[in-house]
Amino acid sequence: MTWASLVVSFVKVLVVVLFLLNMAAISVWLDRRQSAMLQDRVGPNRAVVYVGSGLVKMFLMVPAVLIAGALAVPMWTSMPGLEIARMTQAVEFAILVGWFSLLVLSSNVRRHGADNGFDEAVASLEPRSYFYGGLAVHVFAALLLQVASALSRSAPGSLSASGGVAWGTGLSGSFAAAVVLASAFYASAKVPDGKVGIRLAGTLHAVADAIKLIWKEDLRPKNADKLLYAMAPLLAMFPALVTFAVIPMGSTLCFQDVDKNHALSFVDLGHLANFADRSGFCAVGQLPVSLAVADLNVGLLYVFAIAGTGIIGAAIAGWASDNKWALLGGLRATSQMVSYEVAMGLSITGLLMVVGSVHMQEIVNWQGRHAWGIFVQPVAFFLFLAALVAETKRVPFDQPEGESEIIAGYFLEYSGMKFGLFFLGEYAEFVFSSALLVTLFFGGYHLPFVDPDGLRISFGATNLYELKLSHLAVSLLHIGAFFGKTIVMTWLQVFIRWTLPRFRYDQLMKLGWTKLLPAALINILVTGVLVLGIDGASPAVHAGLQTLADVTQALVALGGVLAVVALITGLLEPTKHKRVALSSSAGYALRAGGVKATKMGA
Amino acid sequence: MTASQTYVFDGSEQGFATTRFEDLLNWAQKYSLFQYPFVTACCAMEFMALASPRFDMARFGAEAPRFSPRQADLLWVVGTISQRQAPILKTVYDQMADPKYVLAFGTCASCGGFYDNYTTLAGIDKVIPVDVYVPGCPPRPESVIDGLLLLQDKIQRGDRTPGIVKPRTDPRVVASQLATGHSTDVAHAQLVELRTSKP
Amino acid sequence: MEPLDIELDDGELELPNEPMQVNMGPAHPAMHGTVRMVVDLSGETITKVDVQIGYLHRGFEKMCERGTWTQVFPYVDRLNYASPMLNNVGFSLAVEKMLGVSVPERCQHYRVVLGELARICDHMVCSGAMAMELGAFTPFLWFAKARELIWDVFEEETGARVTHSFGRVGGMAQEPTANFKSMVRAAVPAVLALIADGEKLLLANRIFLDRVENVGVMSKERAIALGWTGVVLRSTGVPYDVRKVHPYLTYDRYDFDVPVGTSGDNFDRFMCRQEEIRQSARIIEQALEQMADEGSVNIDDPRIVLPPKEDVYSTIEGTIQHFKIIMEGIKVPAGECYSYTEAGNGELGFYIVSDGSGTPYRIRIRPPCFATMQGVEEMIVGGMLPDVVPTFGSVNMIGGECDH
Amino acid sequence: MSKRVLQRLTEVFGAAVIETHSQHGDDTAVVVPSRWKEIAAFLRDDEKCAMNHFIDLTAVDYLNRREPRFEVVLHVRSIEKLHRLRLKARLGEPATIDTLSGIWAGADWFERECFDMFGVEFVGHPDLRRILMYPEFVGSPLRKDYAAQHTQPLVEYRPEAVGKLPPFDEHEGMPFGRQTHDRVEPRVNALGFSDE
Repeated sequence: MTWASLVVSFVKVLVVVLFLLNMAAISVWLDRRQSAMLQDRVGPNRAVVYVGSGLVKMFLMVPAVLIAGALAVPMWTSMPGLEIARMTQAVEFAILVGWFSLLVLSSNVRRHGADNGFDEAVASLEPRSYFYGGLAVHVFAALLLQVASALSRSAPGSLSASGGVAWGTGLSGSFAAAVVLASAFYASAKVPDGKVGIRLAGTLHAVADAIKLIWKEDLRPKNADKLLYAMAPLLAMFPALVTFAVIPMGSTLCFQDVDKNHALSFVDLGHLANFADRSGFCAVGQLPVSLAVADLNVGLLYVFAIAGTGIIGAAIAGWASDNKWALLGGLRATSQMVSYEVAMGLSITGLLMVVGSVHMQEIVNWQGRHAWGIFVQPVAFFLFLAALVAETKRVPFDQPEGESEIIAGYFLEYSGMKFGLFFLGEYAEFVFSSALLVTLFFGGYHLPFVDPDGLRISFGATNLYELKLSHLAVSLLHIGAFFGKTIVMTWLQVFIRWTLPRFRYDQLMKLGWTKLLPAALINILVTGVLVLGIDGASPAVHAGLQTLADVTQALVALGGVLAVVALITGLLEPTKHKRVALSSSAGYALRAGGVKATKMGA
Repeated sequence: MTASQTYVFDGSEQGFATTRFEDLLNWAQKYSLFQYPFVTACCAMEFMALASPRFDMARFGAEAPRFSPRQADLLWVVGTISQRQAPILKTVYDQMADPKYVLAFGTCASCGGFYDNYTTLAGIDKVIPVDVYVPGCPPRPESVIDGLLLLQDKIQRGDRTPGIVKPRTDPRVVASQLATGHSTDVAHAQLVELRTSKP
Repeated sequence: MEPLDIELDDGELELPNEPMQVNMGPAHPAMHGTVRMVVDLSGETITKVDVQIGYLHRGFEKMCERGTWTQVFPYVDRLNYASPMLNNVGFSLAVEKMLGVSVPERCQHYRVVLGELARICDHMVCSGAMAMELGAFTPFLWFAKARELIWDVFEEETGARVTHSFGRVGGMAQEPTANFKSMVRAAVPAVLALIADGEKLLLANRIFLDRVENVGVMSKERAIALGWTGVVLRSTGVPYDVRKVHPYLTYDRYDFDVPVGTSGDNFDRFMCRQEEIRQSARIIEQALEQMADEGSVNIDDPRIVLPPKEDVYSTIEGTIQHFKIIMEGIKVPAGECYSYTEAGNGELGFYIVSDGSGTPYRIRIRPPCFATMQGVEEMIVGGMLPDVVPTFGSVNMIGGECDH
Repeated sequence: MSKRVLQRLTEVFGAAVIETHSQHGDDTAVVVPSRWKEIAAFLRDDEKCAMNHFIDLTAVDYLNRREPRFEVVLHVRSIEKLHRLRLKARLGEPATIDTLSGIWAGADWFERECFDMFGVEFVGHPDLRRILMYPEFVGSPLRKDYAAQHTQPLVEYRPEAVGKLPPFDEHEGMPFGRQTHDRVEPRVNALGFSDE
């Protein structure tokens, strides 16, 4: 254990905790405002912090300068073996930055009005046109670069010798940097002088919640058990934070052993491998750094072991509060979580049989090589999802705290930050459960066709397209993919919460023991038979299965791209408000130009 | 303690750090008002409207309901409180953790309204202190939002004296009435002017 | 679930086996703030319950004896505050029955339309609140949104969103506004569309169906003996709707159906409400069709109806007439009568005793909820604690009405 | 409404039916209190009456206007035959009458309410408690001799809450709602004339 690896571990812990807490805060906000977000709204969020315009400008400029530096400078260095690929990346990235900046500017100007001629010129085109135009340029550039790479393959060295590639890479990087800088500068120029109100779409309310809860009076019922009453919130918070440790947030980073001491040192940290091996393992002599806080080979078992202790917090809280409703809540929590723990463990067994490991990194890698867990084990996914929602005590399984039945359940008597810990712990658990779902069933940090050494669109043995990517680029993509998927899963769970009614207590138990459990067992049986059959089958079957797996990857990729396109075009849809002013007050407000446009139609 | 006093540095018993800290605390409190809806009567209909999309209480940070008084900051007393209900209201209030605020929603909660008889409590201020009174039977959501803003303002200033939502008249309406020259309207406008101006 | 009985020898450690008694309400989120249930639990099963009402007793009947007949209207508004217009119409009809007058046909249609709009609101609030208490939040928000559309119409017509006090003896407080018909015709389809959306979320949902089906069952005979009326009675299979059986206003001229349930459980009550909303929309359509665009909505009787404002200011007769009605009240002949209409929750009856003066001697309201609430005890004993929520939600207990 | 029920009642019970009338189309029979329960049971069970649907039970206080003072009023209807009947019994003080809760289950709460509001005692009622008012309440609020504003608070009022509170100016709020009335005041109308 060197100092460098200690520092790396510390950074990882920090990232995990910050991510959990931030996401917890954001999902509190999501949860509280999902209803409102799906509906039409009037007026801005009230929570506001006034900041001097100088500070705002600094916040805009400093990251922009850093990003620009990180984009521009390394692009001028050469990386042997990657020239064409790097140029492709750089060009495509520059195009992305270009159209995206124009799009944001255009939609912003269209909403808030133009300040100058440049604004008007940009806003004369619809935001969607920039999007479609950008896509077209992407494809065009890709084709062009494909031709270039074909040329360079036919006459090796001609392009690199002329310096064209190096210039192309560097210039594209510089262009992207320049656009980022210019955008930041333009934005900061638009910041009005004096105090600027920062609202951050209402997320400040979550911040206010936290600050308020810390300084709120802490009450303890007279007959409560002093020790247990105080311990319970910590016990409830603990598992959610700790279990995240084994979730890999990205592929293993490979550092070059510069000083040849076979241990990670600070010098080595500056030298990330240029590109990684296709297998995902670091080459001999390189130093691997796993992107999980603790890369345990019993990963999943650890998760189950620790997550099981979450029951204790709820049960103790319910018992120690000296309140009948709390006791009911504690009892419900205990029985529910114990029951669903079984179904949860069994539902995942099928996947483990297929993958053949409980090591999280291995599970993710297997999905990357073959197909995502949801395609391999669809039944297990739904069983696991149900069990997981039950474990995190959320709607439709929120009996332990069902508001209309037992008021607030096991944490009924808690106030102040103790209640805050339950609150936060629940949301942290919620984020963790999303991360676990992503890891087990949605390929973890993997993106379809992104191998550790680059982009490769292939079906079975036929390669359609190949593009080498640097190790850093792949790693960034992976980390981004992991967090992105986790956020999407969190959002989906919030949707579930707002849509479904809750079960009755006995129905819940029946579901757990008579539906989920047998289904999980049958799933194990069927999986076992299939795994045995496939293991003994001919290579042709294996090749066929691999192709099938690649088809699922293609489907995912296609679906993902379509979803992103639909999302962006949906967001950029010009708002059309059909308004029927029925009442005189609405009509009056309309004439006075009073209310902000709402879709509500009245 | 008012806003103007809080920035005095020399000779003040409040240091700069405490003042800023209290500002921060007040800021957090006013934008995170977990509500305990003590909903009994007709005003519940408007309370629903207030919480639902058109009037959207969420953007004030005051929408999260906590049905355990321990976890709530703002007690909404919505509707008539009968003598039979009064002890329960008082218990709920006593169970709340500090800092706690009370908003009397509607005339019945504020002063009993036209239910002036053997069974009703003539205003919840007879049993618990009230921070903001919102008159109306039931009040329109807009005036409740006014009350909420008033409460937030008072929290920021650290002012715990009771406040009341004054009737509002749209200045444009008053201007048009003045232009048409109805004398009663002018008198009304003057009255409004009197009531809304600060002493 | 049966209580846990363990055979124990003397001196062994014994678990306490008395039932746990918990106190639901009145400050319980599912109890609408006005009902207290003292519940004995064995596990989660309810073995005994004592339903206590009266937390919103506001002395309606006593207050009515203090003013003129017209001054009763604001109090009537606040009985069933989910549908104040129906109460207004009901009380107007009661006093008119005593006076032996009937309002012009235009007013009758007008009352029907406003009343049916109020009924839609009432049913939406009930269904939405029931779904919300079960945890499904979105339908509630959609229903609340739909309700706003109707309230806009009410606001335009009456000037108030909730408590209109719009009914008058012998007519209504105001003429319909010029674009009354077009407003209603614009609002109702939008409301129905929103309701269909909300229903889709619930009725295609196994969890919701499991929670409401065969829960809170009430038999036909028992419901009749308990004096149930309205949706709760119809859900048990008795097609008793005052609008059909004893038509008042112009209900005999409309073509509409009375939805009835089969088993009297929560699901039937929910479905009856939803179906009645559609029937109300049908009635509104026909009433708008038949309603004349011109004509007075008030009867032509100076002893009952206030004179127009111009007359009050310009003629001595008008002034005196206005003064008499305002100061002394409408003189209702001595006697007694019982008038009943179909309100949001069932038969809303007013038993009126007049001594011939301008002030009611006694006004007795027969609140439909009050009778319904008696049956709640039977419906929830033997069920589980969570079943209290949909059962209580589906009977649509409105405190102002139930507690007088 | 059906007059046949009235006819049948008078046929069967004769002198027990003191008077009948059909004001405003409502058929009413006043019966002697001692046979109240018997007549009610007959109404429910007789095939020609079949009044199985309980509607309403209440009382009216005719203080200083009529003797005996109370009138208990019952409304019932028939689900099958669609007719209604109002049954009344006159009671002096102390007002006691047989319970009908064994005949129509619905009468249970209505009788409790009547007991609560008028102090009419229903003999044989299984659970005769106050229903709308709290057990600590003394008196019967709907009797004409109970002052409307006479409150009986359960909790002590805050010491500072006597008069008007700070946000209300002299002319604001509802002054009448902010007083506790210890004595009965004659109602004075807007012109200053007393009602009595």
